[in-house]
Amino acid sequence: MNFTPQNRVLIQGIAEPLATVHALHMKRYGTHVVAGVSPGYGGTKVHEIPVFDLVEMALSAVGEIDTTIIFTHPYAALDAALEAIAAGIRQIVLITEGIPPLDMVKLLRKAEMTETLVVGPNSPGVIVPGQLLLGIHPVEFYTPGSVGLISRSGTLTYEIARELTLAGLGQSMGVCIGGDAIMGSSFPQWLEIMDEDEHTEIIVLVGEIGGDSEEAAAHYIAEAIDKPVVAYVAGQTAPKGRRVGHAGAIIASQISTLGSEIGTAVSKITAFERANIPVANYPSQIPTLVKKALRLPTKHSNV
Amino acid sequence: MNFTPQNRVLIQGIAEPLATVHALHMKRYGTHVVAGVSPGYGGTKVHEIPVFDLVEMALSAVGEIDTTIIFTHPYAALDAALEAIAAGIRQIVLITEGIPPLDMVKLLRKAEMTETLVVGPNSPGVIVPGQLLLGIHPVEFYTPGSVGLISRSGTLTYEIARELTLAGLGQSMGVCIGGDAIMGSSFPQWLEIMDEDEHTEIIVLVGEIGGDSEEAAAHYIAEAIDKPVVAYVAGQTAPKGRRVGHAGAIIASQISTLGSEIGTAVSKITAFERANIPVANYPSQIPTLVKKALRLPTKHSNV
Amino acid sequence: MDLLEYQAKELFRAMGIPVLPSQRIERPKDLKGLIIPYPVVLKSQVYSGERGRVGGVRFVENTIDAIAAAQTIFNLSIMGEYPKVLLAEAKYDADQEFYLAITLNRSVRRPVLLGSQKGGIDVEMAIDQMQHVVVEQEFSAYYARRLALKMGLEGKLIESVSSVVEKMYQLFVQNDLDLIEINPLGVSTTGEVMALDGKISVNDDAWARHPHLDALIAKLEGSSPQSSPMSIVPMESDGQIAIVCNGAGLTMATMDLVYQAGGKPISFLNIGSETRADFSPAQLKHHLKDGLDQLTQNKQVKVVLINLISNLVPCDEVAEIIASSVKRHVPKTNSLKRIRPDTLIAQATRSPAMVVRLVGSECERAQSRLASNQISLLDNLDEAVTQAVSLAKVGRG
Amino acid sequence: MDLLEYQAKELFRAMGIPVLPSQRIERPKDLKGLIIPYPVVLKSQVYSGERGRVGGVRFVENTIDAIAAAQTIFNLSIMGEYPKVLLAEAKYDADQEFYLAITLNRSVRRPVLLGSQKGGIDVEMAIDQMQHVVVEQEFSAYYARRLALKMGLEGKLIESVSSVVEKMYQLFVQNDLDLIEINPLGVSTTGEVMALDGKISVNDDAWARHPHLDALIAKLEGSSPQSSPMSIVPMESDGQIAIVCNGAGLTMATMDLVYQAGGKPISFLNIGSETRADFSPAQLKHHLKDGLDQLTQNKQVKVVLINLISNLVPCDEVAEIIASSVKRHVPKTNSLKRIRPDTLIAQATRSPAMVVRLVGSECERAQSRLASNQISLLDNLDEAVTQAVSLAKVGRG
Repeated sequence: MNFTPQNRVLIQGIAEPLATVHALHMKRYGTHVVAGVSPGYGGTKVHEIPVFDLVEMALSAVGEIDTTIIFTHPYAALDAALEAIAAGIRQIVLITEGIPPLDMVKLLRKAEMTETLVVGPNSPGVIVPGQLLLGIHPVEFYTPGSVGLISRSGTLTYEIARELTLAGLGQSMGVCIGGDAIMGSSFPQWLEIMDEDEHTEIIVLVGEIGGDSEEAAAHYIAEAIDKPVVAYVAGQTAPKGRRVGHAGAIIASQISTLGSEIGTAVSKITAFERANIPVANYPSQIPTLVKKALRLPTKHSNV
Repeated sequence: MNFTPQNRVLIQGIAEPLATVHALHMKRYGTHVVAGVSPGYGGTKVHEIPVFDLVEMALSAVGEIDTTIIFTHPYAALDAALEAIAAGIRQIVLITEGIPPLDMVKLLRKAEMTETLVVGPNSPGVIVPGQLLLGIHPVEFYTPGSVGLISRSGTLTYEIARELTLAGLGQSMGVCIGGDAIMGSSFPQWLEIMDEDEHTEIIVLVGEIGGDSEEAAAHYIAEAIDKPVVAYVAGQTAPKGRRVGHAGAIIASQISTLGSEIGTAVSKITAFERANIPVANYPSQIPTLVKKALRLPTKHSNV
Repeated sequence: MDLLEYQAKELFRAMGIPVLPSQRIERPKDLKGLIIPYPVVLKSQVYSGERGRVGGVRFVENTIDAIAAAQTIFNLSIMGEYPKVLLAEAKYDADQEFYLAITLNRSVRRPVLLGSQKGGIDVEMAIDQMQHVVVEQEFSAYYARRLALKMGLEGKLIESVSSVVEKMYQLFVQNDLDLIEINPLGVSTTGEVMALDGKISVNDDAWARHPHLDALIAKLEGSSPQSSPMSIVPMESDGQIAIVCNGAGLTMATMDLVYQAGGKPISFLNIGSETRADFSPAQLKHHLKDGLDQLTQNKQVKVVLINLISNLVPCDEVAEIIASSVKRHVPKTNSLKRIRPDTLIAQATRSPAMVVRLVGSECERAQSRLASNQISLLDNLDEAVTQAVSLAKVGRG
Repeated sequence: MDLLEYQAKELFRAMGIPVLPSQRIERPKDLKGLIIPYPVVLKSQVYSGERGRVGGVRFVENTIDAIAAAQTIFNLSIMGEYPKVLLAEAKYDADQEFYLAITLNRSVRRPVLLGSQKGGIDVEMAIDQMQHVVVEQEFSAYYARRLALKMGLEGKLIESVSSVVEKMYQLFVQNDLDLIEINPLGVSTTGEVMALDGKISVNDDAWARHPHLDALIAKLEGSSPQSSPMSIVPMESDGQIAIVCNGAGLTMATMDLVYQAGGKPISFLNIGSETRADFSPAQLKHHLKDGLDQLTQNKQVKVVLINLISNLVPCDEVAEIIASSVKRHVPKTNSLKRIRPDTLIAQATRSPAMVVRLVGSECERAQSRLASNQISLLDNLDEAVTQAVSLAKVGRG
């Protein structure tokens, strides 16, 4: 895995309006966006970034590529990702929301076999504040520092990054694993990355209802993570069985006849508490808990 | 690869009448047939061989398995082979004829990834005379010796083994790679195996019309094989565009508008001759050419 | 999106999963033209389960009884839903009833096959004995046989049940299903199997790439209880605060905060995140405008709490939309005509209060734009929530 | 098994590959009910190619001309084949004509995508510029785009052509095709694409698992030039020796030997190898019996050369079948009635001579069984061939 400013980045679907805007944002942040791919647009340029018809053509023209950021239509995302893997790219960020889950299953079988990291789908990607933007995080909420931030949700990640920044707590890295039901990278994967990252002193894990990622993360933290972790779970009061927006953030057993309490906020918070991980009740409490865990002076003791 | 008498063998589709007969033949030849699989027949026995419903159940009951011989219906063969691969078996002999070619493509993608040897389809398998029978070769035509025999056709292999045996030339190994259009193992693979096999002194390669396996083999022999090779090509007078029996033995460009001379006997014989490989005109000439290549006294000089 | 039983069975039949002869009944008199011989089972075609327990399934022996039963079922609400159609099906004598299903397991990120020998209505038994097979690599029939064996089946039932599971899997992948369930799978004394009831749920995100499914449900268009991702979702019927956010996580965090501060949300609207491929600033603005128009017309809404973290759309443009919406809905004489009389009596004609929390670019301009409409802009979420809750309490009087 | 153009186009249409409006014409007067507006193209529906060059494709402007042209085409034999049906299709003005195909490459053991910008009748040009893309791993759309780019396409044509290739690939795998070809793919000046002619060949071994294809060809049942694998295959019309073997390689080696010895095979019969899943000794014997019955009734056959290497069936049982066959076909007075009069005049009524080479178990018993019918059994193949050829020469007098 490579999250240094040397990361050479491709943007697939660069001719999509959204991708074109974010290509510029990434470039301005200093990310090495070396090429774009959009079939039919080969030979054109987007913000001075050369565009190719195929990933393999981009590779042979610009040389090695570490990461691709995929902005295509959700039904074209599987193909784009497989094309990138076939061309030898081993870091993929899927911005696109609404990729059919069975496409993700196909992609993940391939990704696991080729040891490819897939971030997303339905994710703003990864940011290393001050160094690298692999996605669409709004950079103004982030500042360099030592808090690693892992989340499932886009705007909520920005909210918490902003709270941290306002509290004087910069971030070593911010990643959103995505809001869909079937995700590429998992909480444990990122916990491990940040546990090994020398710039990270503490990890903030932002969960939400649905699935059992938080329960798995709590278990993994207790077993394998040395650095302190602070957790938060959104959706304690979300109506059951209704989709709030994320395909993944829904409490409802998929099998009509199999009731189950996995997926509720209570189950997740209990799992964190059992693993002795402090859980914030609301976003603005996170900086306080982070400072407490790092034995920094908190607002209250400051006043 | 393991072609020793220690080979532990599974028979898939053992409840099929044909498989039941050959299971007994293999056992009588000394092959360690340790289990059979036929869904619905779990718990029964076939010639004292325990039968299971699933490959994984056979494995957990009898321990390690080196080779599976598949006798199922052609439409069930892909699944049987994938089941064997998933269970960790890395040598597969497909006796079954008429497996749809696209099933073979799927199987071979998986086999290549897992480094699994697939012999066949439409093949009588492998025989190591006096030691091991992995398939349905009639053992009475074979005798131990130093000629390695590679072919695409069942009964023609027996014919030539018989000619060799009658001429006093025993065989180190006999294999038929199969008569269908899409085959698992190839001539070059077996040429390499026999080139490395210490019991083999000379290789007899029996080709036939259709495809370009013989051309590829001729090229490979010239490049990589140290032991002497004698070739024969059946079908010099076969009517064009008609199927003689083997799906693979047909001279007809599959694309109507792309005429091509690849696949004819002339093309194949020319390829062998260019590689300085002696080519027999008819089966009974093979022992003569083998003796000549080994500088053994031939029948003529004997008389 | 769920399919009704008879729609699921049409897919079963086309795939070769054995189903009984059946006929769709749109009105009781259709039963006069019944081709299936009696006895027949009449089943209410509703989305909710539990219909068996509440009288939505009836056995009938002749046309007179059938018509009477059909009338009863058409008039029977099941979890608030009346059937538009019944299914008349031949009766089947099952010796055993199995449970079979395929769904996606999020944790292992793979489809999983589920099966139990104890199917039918006694779900607790099914769960206790439920067997799971994860489809780790590409599916092949041996996964289905593995399930049949884990279920404890023997002999010919291994093949007959696994062959049904194979076909269920084909339907599952060909149609991008979230769930396919056969419960019960009837097993006769001779070992013949029959899908007696079926449930299919199609993945919402994949629906658009399966046009043949549109044809399948066309006759009952609009009858599925599916909500568009961009619609207002009701919460508490006696709530006062409508929440407008962008992004699911932020929406949930905001509603949690409202409850924590003692407020009660009446509904929420997630105007969507910026990860949609068809996202555009224009679209986001359009969703916001539409949502505000709807919310301000609902006179039960006391406070609209807007919490947006804008990335691509500058805050002043968002503020402009909010300001125009407020302006449009300041009650005018002629606008009263559009309000229903009872609402008019029960509620004052005032618009809901607006609490706006916006962060992103051009916040100062946004602030001044809103100030001209007497709306204050906050950048602190906790404060915005506190304000919204206290405004709702004030308005309650 | 090949499909006719109109059958291929039905599959194209169902898959969403653009095809022109068309109608099947079973007799010239069907053209009176033509719905497609003139001008129209009438195409002979035959299996062999080359129909365009020999007058099997005609443009017509009105009903009178159309009926006349249809009569001509129905009476036009193309490579010995008369059409049972014509296809009437709208006329299309193509600006360019591309070639697209998918087939299996035996050497790389993968499907391969083929394409050229020079399609249409000028096949030489297509071949010169043919581009190949091997589908190494599981197919995904990027393989199709790779082909489009290798073909030298640019801009929107990349997507429109690769989208056709994608759909061709789906048909290819869903129906187990040996070949799917669109030639030409018409491209209009506006970049719109249209499959103007199509060819589909279904793999013989896989045919049985695609029952919907049976329905597609049902109307023209029996019209495809496919031979069952177990049937007698004609070789030289003036040959004298019929060859009966088991296994393809042995059959080919035997016919080579016959030619080398100066003989001329009239036909061959491969009674099948023992690798067929449905193989049984009983079936092998049945094939042998049937084959011998047919061959001995053909009075052009002078010699039947039987060369069998038997594995599971003991030689004495094979000998028994041969002996009974010979016995049955020794000419009897009443059997003459079944012989056509012309054959009766041209040929003597004697049965063909039998040369039997058998190896396997129980050879001695076989020898004695045959000896009682004055047939000698050989175990040396070369000798058997020599004997068959000399018997054929004797018989020629």
